[in-house]
Amino acid sequence: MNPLMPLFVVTPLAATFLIMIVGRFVKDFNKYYTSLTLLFLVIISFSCLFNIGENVDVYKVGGWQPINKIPIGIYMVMDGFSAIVVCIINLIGFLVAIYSISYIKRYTSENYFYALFCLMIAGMNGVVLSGDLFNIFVFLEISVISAYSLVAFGVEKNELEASFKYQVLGSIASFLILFGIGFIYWKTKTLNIADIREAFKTGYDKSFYLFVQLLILSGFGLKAAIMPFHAWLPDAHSSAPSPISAMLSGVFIKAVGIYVIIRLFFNMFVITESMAILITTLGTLSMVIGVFLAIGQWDIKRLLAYHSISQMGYVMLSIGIGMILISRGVKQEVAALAIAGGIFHLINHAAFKGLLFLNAGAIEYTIGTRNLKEMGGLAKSMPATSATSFVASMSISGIPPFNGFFSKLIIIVAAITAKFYLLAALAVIVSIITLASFLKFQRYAFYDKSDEDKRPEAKEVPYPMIFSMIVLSIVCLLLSLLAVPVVRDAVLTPAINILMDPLKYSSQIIGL
Amino acid sequence: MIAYILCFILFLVGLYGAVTQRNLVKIAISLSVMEFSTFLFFALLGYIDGGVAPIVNPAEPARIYVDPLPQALVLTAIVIGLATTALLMAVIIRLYRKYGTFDIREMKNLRG
Amino acid sequence: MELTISIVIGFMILGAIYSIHAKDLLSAVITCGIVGYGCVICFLLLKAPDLAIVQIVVETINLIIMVAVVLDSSREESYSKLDSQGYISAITVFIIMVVLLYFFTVSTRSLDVLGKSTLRMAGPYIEGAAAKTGSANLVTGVVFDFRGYDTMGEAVVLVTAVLGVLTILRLKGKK
Amino acid sequence: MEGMTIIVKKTTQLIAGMIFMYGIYVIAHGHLTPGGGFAGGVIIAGAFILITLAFGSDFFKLVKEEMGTTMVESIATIIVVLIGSAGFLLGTKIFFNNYLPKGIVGDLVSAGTLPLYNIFVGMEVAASIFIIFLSLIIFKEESLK
Repeated sequence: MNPLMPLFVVTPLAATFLIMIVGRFVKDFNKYYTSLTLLFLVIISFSCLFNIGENVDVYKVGGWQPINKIPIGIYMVMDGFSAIVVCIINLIGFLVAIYSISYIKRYTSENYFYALFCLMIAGMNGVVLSGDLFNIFVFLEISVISAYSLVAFGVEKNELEASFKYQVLGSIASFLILFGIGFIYWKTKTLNIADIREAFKTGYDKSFYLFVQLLILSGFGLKAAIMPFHAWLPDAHSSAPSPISAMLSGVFIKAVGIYVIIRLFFNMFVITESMAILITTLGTLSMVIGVFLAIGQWDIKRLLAYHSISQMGYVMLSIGIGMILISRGVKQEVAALAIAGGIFHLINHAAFKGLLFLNAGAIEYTIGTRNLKEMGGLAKSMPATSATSFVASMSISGIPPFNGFFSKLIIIVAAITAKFYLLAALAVIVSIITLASFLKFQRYAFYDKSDEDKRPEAKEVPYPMIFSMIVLSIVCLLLSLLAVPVVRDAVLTPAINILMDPLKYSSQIIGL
Repeated sequence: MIAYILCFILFLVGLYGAVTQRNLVKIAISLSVMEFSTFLFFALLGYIDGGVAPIVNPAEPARIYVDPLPQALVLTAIVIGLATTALLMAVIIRLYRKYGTFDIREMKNLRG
Repeated sequence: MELTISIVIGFMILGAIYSIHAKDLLSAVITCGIVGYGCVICFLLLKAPDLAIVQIVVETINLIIMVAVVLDSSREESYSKLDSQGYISAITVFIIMVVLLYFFTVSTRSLDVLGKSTLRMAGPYIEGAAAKTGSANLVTGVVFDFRGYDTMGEAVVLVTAVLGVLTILRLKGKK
Repeated sequence: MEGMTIIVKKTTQLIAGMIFMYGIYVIAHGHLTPGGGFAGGVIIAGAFILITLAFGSDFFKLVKEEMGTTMVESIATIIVVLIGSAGFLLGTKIFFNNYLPKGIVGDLVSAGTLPLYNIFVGMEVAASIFIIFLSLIIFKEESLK
């Protein structure tokens, strides 16, 4: 039992209530305390990542031991995959908290902002570290409710409307998930993920299984904004304050959407081919349609939001290819490669999409508009923003020395070796269109000088914002190292092994 | 089995309302209908024929109790449902003050 | 037993349909109460008194909040006739519902019928649970002891919602 | 906000106290009879809401009440988290362990930490729901000005 595990949830919760109580009387307590808490979380999450290796760490909350090998309490579980996601959450969260110190000054009631931000972090950590279905639902609700309120933080027309749309679709998703949990309980009479796997092993009715998988996929797919369910994402992500957009796009849809889908479909359900093909199709659809919707946008944040849908499509596509190969029982090493590509791209996307939204926030902070047509020539007046956004744009479009290139390369190689030539070709084409779209962004925002004289003088943003952006761009460059075999074996391989071999996950949880 | 099917029909009625209605309050009502049907579904799961309510009398313990776990889950879910409804109503009253109407067709600043 | 519950649920469905199609918003909100209070009756029939108590008070508060929003606003719904696009979407949704319902009935054939459920995870919650947690009310024992972590999360959800309401109801967002 | 007629006020005077006592009873016996922190908390919030609706209250008093209730709520929730973490920090090193002596099943003081959870969750729920109600009313008053 790793005693650090509950701290991932309890520390941010304690921070919330301290901010609500002490922050009322002490000025500036909120921002520094939030940053400190998240720094602490970053340190312990990286120490967990380096120590975890191939182990599966189980924390039995309340100390309830299993009876007849059936778990009765709630288990918190940490393995290679969840350790990676926890690291992403807390690292991006820390940088965003630093960035918000200057950015949030223009809004009222900063206390509420920081309190909700800590709750969001606590909720996501709880979802990722949970080994119990209903517990996942509860923490999911904590994080999405704080996300609803943070989207509406500006309380103008657009924000409220986006928040309303997000709430309606999010609530429908929650009820679908809850119904799915009820179904699983009806069949298996248990809620522990590893134990459900054991119960499903003894045999199941095919139509029942398909129905439950559809319920769970559509529920979490709505939270992750996969293609037919994407309607809320561009509105919500573009209306939120920029640090929150970075958080939502960079981390949130992964932690509560993609992560849970991957975890449940690999470690709880037995993979079936029909479901694998469905996931691949949805991934391809999001990848292609997302980028075509993005290319016509002139609002930077909407453009970035549509690219999020497209990039998540890449992740779903490669995970789907891995699932197809596993369910057919052929070419297991290619399946491992595809899953590696998916997870690698998930990590990369957190870094560069977070950075891009922070850049967009910096531009909005300085010149007060998000319309690309009203910008131009910012490269001279905002050198740091311009340089970091160049790094991020090249990363997202997959240009060689940057991290995005390697993950896309792995995905395409995996698709070709698995003989899915069409999907590989589509991935390449989408990547080229992404490049075109980001060249447009770079040109209109930073280099084109057509109407520079019409707007007030732009100057560089305050230091905390520059600090966050520069650190994230360094992270973008460093993540390329994950393509080096030694580093990959240390970080990615444990995660892949856990997903490839579900027995490893369940035996270490139930056998203890 | 018919109770489960009716319960699912209630869920679908809520879903139908949430998708087709154009009034903010009506959408909120549809969401609460979905919520209640989910609670009912869980409560149905826990029922055992001849069982008594899960409260132990130390003097004379009963032989069969109904399953307390779904009841505990619903207890948690009810309060979560109250929280989401309250937040939704806050946004609705705010939108009403901005636009002067509950009709969603007149709020089209943002499109998917 | 099952028949009684089915009748109550049938009334709830009628209430829900009326509530969704009512012309006046206030009556729609009040009719929604049929569904909530019908739930209470079902909980009592299903031997869940804890749920019944919580549901009856929560439903009342829910109604108070909804009525507070609807009162002194334009209650008449400007419900113009459905245009052709509206009809098409409504029919599509209806067909999807029917397909889902058929799928539901097929896929649940292999599962336990009402009243014949077995226990796996919940077995230890009943056998000797009173001695383990010291609580005579088994539901309280489950809620606060076996699954106390969930309950903490749930208390935090309520706090989150309160913070959200306070955030959204600020008069001015930006300085 | 204006209050209601004298009949309502008199009736409320009679009833509110009883509702309040009943809420406390439900919370205190949460581990013995149906009910518990949530049910009792919502009942107590109902009593407060009834008083506010019947008697009315001027704007500044409402704002003051809201601030106080927020403090109560934060403190109650932090105590819930602390009770859960106390086992982790002090003795058993396990989060959410029931570390107090269990006593005899059926006694009012039994079941270890459960009555404490009931009490503080009850406080928290009552405060939360009252805040939601108050802030809705305050917003209505404010936006009509």
